[in-house]
Amino acid sequence: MVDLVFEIGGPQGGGIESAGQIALRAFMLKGYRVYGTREYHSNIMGKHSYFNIRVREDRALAPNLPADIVVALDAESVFTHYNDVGEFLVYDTGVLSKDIDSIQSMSKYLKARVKEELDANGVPHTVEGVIKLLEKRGKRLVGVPLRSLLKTTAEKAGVSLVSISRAINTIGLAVGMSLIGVEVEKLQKAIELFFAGKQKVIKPNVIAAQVAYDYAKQNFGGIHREVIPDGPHINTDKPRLVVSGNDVVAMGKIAGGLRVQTYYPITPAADESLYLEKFEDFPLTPEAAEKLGLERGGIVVVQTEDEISALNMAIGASLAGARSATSTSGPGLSLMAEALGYAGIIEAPVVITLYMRGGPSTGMPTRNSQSDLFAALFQGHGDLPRIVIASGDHEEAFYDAIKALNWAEKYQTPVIHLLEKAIANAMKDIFNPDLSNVVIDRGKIEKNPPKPFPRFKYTEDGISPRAFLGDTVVWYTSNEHDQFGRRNEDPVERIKMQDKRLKKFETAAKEIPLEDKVTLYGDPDAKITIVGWGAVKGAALDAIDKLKEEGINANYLHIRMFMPFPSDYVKSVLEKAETVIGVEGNALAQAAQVIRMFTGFDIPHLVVKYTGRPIFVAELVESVKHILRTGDKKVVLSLGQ
Amino acid sequence: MVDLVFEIGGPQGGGIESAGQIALRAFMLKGYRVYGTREYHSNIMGKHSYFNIRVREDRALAPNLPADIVVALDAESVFTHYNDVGEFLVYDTGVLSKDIDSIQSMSKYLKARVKEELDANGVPHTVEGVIKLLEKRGKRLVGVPLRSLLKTTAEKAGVSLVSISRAINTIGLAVGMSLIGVEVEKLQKAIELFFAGKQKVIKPNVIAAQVAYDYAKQNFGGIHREVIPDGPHINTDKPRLVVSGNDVVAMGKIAGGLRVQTYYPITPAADESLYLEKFEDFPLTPEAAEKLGLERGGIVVVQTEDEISALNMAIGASLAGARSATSTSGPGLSLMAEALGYAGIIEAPVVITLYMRGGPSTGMPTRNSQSDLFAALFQGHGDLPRIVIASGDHEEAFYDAIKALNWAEKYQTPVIHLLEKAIANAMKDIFNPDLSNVVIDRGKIEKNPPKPFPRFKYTEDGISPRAFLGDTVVWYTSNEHDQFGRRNEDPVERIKMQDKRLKKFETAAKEIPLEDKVTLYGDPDAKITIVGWGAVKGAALDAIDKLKEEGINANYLHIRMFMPFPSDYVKSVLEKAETVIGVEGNALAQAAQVIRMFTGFDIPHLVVKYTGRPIFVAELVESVKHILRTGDKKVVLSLGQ
Amino acid sequence: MVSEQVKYQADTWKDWCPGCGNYGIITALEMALRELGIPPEKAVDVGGIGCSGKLPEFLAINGVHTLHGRPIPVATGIKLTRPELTVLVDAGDGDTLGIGAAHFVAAGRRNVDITILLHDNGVYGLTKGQASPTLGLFIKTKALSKPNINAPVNPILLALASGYTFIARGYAYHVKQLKDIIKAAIQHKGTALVDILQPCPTYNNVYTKEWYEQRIYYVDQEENWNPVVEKPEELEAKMEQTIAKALEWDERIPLGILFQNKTVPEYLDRLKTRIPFITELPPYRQPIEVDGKPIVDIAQIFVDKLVM
Amino acid sequence: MVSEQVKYQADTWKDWCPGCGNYGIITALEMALRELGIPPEKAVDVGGIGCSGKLPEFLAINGVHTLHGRPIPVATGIKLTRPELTVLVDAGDGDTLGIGAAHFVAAGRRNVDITILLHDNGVYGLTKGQASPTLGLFIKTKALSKPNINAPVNPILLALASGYTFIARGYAYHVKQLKDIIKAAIQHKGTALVDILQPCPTYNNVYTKEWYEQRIYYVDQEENWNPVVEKPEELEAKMEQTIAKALEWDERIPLGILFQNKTVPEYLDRLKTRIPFITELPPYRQPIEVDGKPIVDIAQIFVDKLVM
Ligand SMILES: Cc1ncc(C[n+]2csc(CCOP(=O)(O)OP(=O)(O)O)c2C)c(N)n1
Ligand SMILES: Cc1ncc(C[n+]2csc(CCOP(=O)(O)OP(=O)(O)O)c2C)c(N)n1
Ligand code: SF4
Ligand code: SF4
Ligand SMILES: [Mg+2]
Ligand SMILES: [Mg+2]
Repeated sequence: MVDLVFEIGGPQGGGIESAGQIALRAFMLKGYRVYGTREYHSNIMGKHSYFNIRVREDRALAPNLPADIVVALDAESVFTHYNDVGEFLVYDTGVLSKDIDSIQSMSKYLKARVKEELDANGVPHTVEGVIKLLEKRGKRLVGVPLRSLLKTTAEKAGVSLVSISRAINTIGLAVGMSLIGVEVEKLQKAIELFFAGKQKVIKPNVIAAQVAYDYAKQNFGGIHREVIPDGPHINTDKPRLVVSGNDVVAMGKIAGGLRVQTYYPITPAADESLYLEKFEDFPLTPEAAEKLGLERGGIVVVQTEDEISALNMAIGASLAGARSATSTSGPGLSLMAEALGYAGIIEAPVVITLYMRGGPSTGMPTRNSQSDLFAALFQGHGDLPRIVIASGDHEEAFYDAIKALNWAEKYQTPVIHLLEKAIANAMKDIFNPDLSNVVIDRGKIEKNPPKPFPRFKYTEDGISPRAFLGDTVVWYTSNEHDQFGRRNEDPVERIKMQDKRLKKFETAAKEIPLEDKVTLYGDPDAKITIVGWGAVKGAALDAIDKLKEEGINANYLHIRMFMPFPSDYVKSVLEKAETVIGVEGNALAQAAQVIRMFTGFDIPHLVVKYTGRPIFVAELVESVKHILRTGDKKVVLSLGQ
Repeated sequence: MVDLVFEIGGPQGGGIESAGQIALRAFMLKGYRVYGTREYHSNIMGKHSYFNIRVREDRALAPNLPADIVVALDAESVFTHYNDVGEFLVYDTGVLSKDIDSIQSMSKYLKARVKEELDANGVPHTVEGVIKLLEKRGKRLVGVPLRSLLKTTAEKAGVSLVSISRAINTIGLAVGMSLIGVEVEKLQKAIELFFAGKQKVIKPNVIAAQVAYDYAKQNFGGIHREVIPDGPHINTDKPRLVVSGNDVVAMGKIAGGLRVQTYYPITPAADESLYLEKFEDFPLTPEAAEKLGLERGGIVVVQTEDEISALNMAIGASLAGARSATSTSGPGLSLMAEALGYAGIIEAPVVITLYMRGGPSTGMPTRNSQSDLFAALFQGHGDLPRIVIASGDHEEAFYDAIKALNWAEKYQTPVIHLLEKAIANAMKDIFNPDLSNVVIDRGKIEKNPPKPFPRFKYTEDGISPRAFLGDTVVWYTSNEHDQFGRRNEDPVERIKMQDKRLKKFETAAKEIPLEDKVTLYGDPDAKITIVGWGAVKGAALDAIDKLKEEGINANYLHIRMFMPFPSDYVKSVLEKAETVIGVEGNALAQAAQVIRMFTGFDIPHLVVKYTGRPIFVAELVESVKHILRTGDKKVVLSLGQ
Repeated sequence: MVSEQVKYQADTWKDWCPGCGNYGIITALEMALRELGIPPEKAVDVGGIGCSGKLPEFLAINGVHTLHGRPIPVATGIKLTRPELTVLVDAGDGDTLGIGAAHFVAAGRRNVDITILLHDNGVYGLTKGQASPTLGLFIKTKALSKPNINAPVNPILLALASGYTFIARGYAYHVKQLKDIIKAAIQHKGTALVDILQPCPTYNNVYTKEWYEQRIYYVDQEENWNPVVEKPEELEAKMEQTIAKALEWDERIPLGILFQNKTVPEYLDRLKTRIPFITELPPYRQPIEVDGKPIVDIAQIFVDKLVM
Repeated sequence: MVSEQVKYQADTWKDWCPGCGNYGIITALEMALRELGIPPEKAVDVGGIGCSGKLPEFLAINGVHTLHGRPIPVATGIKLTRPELTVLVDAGDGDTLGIGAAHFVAAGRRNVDITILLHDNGVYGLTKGQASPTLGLFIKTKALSKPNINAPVNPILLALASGYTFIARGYAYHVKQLKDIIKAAIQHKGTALVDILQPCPTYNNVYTKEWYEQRIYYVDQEENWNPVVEKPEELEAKMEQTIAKALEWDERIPLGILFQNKTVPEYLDRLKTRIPFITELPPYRQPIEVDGKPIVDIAQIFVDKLVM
């Protein structure tokens, strides 16, 4: 079975992003499933950036290391990734003599570690030194004169060198691709797809690919790896898309009937809103158009002055009748704390899509984490439940985005939808989403509302019918209030209203099906249970497969809803296992603490990662084995640059 | 043993506040300990307000009902408090015919309940109707012609009626006092103390008191209750003060070396800052003045544009070398979420005094709650521990305010000091605080800091020495950083720095003595343990006394520190008890959930109150007995208007 | 004109202090809505937090009492979703110019068709009289223990700097004139600010009825006063004239419409460049499902993500 | 003048784009500090979040990188605690005029002696080029997929409305002139704003070097230009003159010191009315303990609470 890792690195803002995107498409055209993890700094240009692309037949859901092929487009990439190399390193022969100390953009800590290792191996602090070291390690080294190939490309394309300087990425990429036998036509098709319509860009890059392939054939005809066969998804009639987590959430929101999105730009959330801006004006299906006598729909996307405004504006939109949402990351959620409570007390449906990045504070803004779980559950003051869900991959994210909109309206509550940077920025292939099972449920809406309207009527299930502002006279207040939404401090009414607000969540807990809350993957009778959430899913599913190959039978309990929490089920699964290992992307093991809060169950072994990088399959497998061997309580992961 | 409850009610902004304050002082002069609970609306003038004053010999720490004497200064007070009457109701004969429906300021829900009860008892919806009902119940009814006594007062004082209209409160109060034999001289002394210096106000009120006493003697010479004897604290040489929770925290902060306080006005926190403004310029002790060659100290108190600014400014002050703090309530804390994380990552010492009021959102801004515990523990995003403490009464609040300043600097962290509105606004007598055991500990400060300065140096205990901005060159950033405070995304350094930040809290957990974290009151071997926090303490201490009288042996576990949490000790106490009852002032039983999070122990019985009113001793006693009788899981309290 | 039978004020008891300027404002607002023929269910009053922010509670129109400083974003969300509604903001000087100043500024940039009634009383009323952003430097009201050490912000100038297209000033006790100003503000298409001088007899014993009434005058009683920008080239001159008025205070205080710019497109008109049908089909009017099913042609949205 | 041996810039690699206006600003700032003789340890640069906010990282003076929108409050806290320090703010137009606008306004009201260097590039640089609060309506930079639908705020006017006592504008590529302006701003006693036109070659292809250089001019080259208010009665005239300059943009853009008001007391001087010794004994200098014991005479503070 093909399970390949392809890594490509270079300076930010220099085309590395495009190279990764093209590579993903090429592997898809070759018939594979792909998962592309992006790493970059909080910087516009110049710092190091890279793509880790996982290529598999059945399912690609997590990054892995070592990489079968590392393509290093500059010297910094060589110094940064030489330890990632599994088999091949493609590098630029033009930088061989580059000394590590001359690279200003590189972290001094990494430099120090690299130098130490080079010293220990008695090689110089240059790219050449690294190459020597890798040679010793038996790696296969593929030096390419990038500049000269670029020159050839420019000549062939009949354009100036400067104008196509970014094609250097394509050349590096193409050499890497050629080594594993992805046909040049596939790569060229991928280039066309990615640069769709931009003929001026496509042409030189297509030529660059050819130049690179020609060069590779001529020079390394012999050293290429076992060529990967066509994958199972080649030329099927099931169309596939390649999307980031940001994209796919935006798509879900559009499908789910979002009509107002507010946002303040922040990494790694902003791309979702930018995607929505693209579809502010979107087409309806022919059937819907027919029935409604309308051709198009529209989403008002507002860039606000800050996140406080973003959530308050979304709340206003919600009261007036639109499905509304906002999208942010940790710092934004912190600023939304007060408005969250406001939505809570006035029972305004609103969705907050929260992309987690490295915290606390500004932290590591372009890096991954799962450290905002406490925030999602408890941000704001007072007795303030909400619905909190977390998606484990791109498909979940799409459907969860729709469900979040439904639940927000059905239970008249803010819904926080958690995603990680690792998902937001990861590119994954997905099959065309199936909307046939998707339902849009707006909950209780009063058709003929009396005036004034008892917006907060006491009901059995705690859910009062809604009417929108302007349908009749409706009153809201951030103060405690009576059934008509009028300020109230009477103790007896207060108890009733507070109880009503809590009752809703009991109703939600009952009504929302278990499969939306938690899933147990693998053998239900396995003695080892790995429990995780969010993007841990990808690594964990691969890990339980790999462990099985080594004779270790583990299953994976994937938590998708943290509030209301599926306490009974989770407790029963955890109590049944002989060994329970919690895996998550934060330093405090927040989910483990939350599980203890909601079930009393104390997870005895923890695997945590908080370097800002996603969990790689290999390190997770190792950590589980380590725990089984040693009984250690805690393993801290650190793989990846 | 004297254990008296005196309640006095009237319209807000009309002198009711003064009447309560005077009553407290009078009882103190009579030799008693006092605890005065204030209830009022979020309103400047006109809505109903009242004082519940507990008078005891040994310790007065919580409100109670029924009240031995209720003084109702207007009709609304009669309708609102007639069910509070234990023995006496003092009312204005001028309002006898007042119909409840004519009272616009009154809550329609309370009106409806009152009317229902009056109807059921076949009496009219007037004050007279209420009086009849109370007569049936055997209460002692003391009608006073307030207006005419006011007239007499005006005549005697030789001033106009309008100019002393507020003395009506004094008259009502004085009648109530006379009934239990508090000498008029004591009341008059109390008036002088309260209005200190304002001769124009003192005189008519002193006369009013005399007029009222004369009237009472003449008219109810016979009906007065067993006169209370002089209390044990009469004429001692141990001076006592009467302070609100706000006052006492301000005093603690001054003693603790606070130099910059920032605030944005909010109920019920603002009074603390206003008190500090009074002492912006304060005297030093003669010894200190001598040693330092200085006479006075100063605190810069800044009213900021919002709470975001308040905390950020306090952080700036802290980095430049001042002990700094801010003070707010729930909505303000919500706005501070982001800055809290900032203080966390840059390890800035700062104290946030958080006064809890009824939530969520604006909620019930002048009412009590304990519903911001989750917020205090988890506000902000990322892995973000902090120190969280809660005071149980005024004395604790004073010393905790000092300790908070110490811990903030010692552990270089935000410290959240929780208090409830019930403490903030309650007036209590305290003995002159003893500073001889108070220590000021600023933690690690580098005397000769190198340049640049490794502000975040890795150390054994996780605490790096500080230098202030301007002592050398110091760098801070909200990004993850290296030991010099420079932005860093290197995974290896990140782990070290994140671990360092967490390590500090382990150090704090070890160093801070258990007695600062939790106290077990009563018989350690009792089979019943009540667990609570904050102002629950007062009611719980009384409750265990009363239960003992009834042959029920219970102890009270008082939690004062929630982070770092004294897990082992709390767990051991709870596991030892046969019956554990959690008591707290919020709907979600937040502390019970937090205890489960930190210990795994599931508290089986809960007593909660979320009407916005404090817990009264009597209802707590009843609820405990109810649970012991029925085994019920949850009791919701609702006493008090 | 809506019939007198229709109630704009609610039965709720108004818990403002006797003599508070807010009584004048609520009456003027009621009259304005009635005269403009806006029925209660088609108007929304969005309140901040403060004595001022309680106003929606006392009205029988749609009411949304929000958070301190946040009524403008909430009002904006409402208006963009259902533009047919008349959307008002009632909020204090602390609310709009202090904690909410970032939204106040941003509102000018957006020019959404909402009307902001700024209750300018120089104090934080509901929290018992601290200095608000419009109280003068070193002024000591009776509620302050020491003179104010912050200087005031100029609301008219701030609005102008932020791009407001309608700026007026009213006085709470001049109910009729205030009503007319509010009407003009509501009729203006774009963000309108009415800075309402509102005496707070309880806490502000400096900016009192007497103090104001010695100083106020109406600009429209001056000859040739015309605050309206009809063409872009008039902008600078009109702004200068407004600025001159904005700088008056200690001796004379101008009331009336100080500035109106008709050349700047309202936000929804700007949105039309993105969603051509947005004014006919605002978010509120748009269906989002047919028989509980999504209506978007998702394949077309995915098309540029397709790899095959 | 501090010797050239002393380093004001750190060794850290500047991760700004090639040609970014921020390089000019950092150089001008270094020159200003050096010429004013302020040693690195006596200056603090407080950064916002953005490309601009990274500036403190690249300096060898005290540096405090804060939160997005919050450098002004942090800088204020530092200055009030240790007034001997020169406190600077480096922050973007998004930071100061968008998310942080409430603090920007409040800073004018306080007039604490800090210097705000506003990096005005018309875009949100660090988040990849969205429109900032100073980008013109309907302008479409290359980073925007559709034209900007928010109108710009006028920083000069906003500062004036908020009470700033020093307002200037500089241009990032005119390093020497900018240096002089920054020096004057630092020397001014009170809150100083320097609005720095800062080309962002990566995202703003409208307000470019070329665009600016066709328009900018220095006001001090005009005859009789005098922006300084020496006496209160000059205020109105000077404000009007500044406002006229503030309104210029499309054709000509004035640079230099546009306004300076010397008649308004700085915040610490105001605090003196409350704490007479505060300037000699600011919080930083005050002892808080003797041998680990409190030094306050608490009995005197309690005295009015005493009941006996
Ligand atoms: C976040 C937050 N901070 C503080 C408060 C407390 N608060 C209530 S009203 C008010 C000030 C009101 O002043 P203003 O806006 O001028 O309104 P006014 O009462 O004068 O009409 C404040 C600070 C609050 N409700 N929320
Ligand atoms: C609370 C918060 N919201 C959003 C962000 C994301 N963010 C980082 S920089 C930036 C904008 C920067 O623009 P500007 O202030 O103009 O600075 P520039 O990069 O242009 O110098 C934003 C929105 C953040 N860091 N914090
Ligand atoms: S405090 Fe002032 S603004 Fe508030 S209700 Fe009373 S008079 Fe009106
Ligand atoms: S994005 Fe613009 S402002 Fe930021 S570093 Fe690049 S050129 Fe400078
Ligand atoms: Mg006000
Ligand atoms: Mg910018």
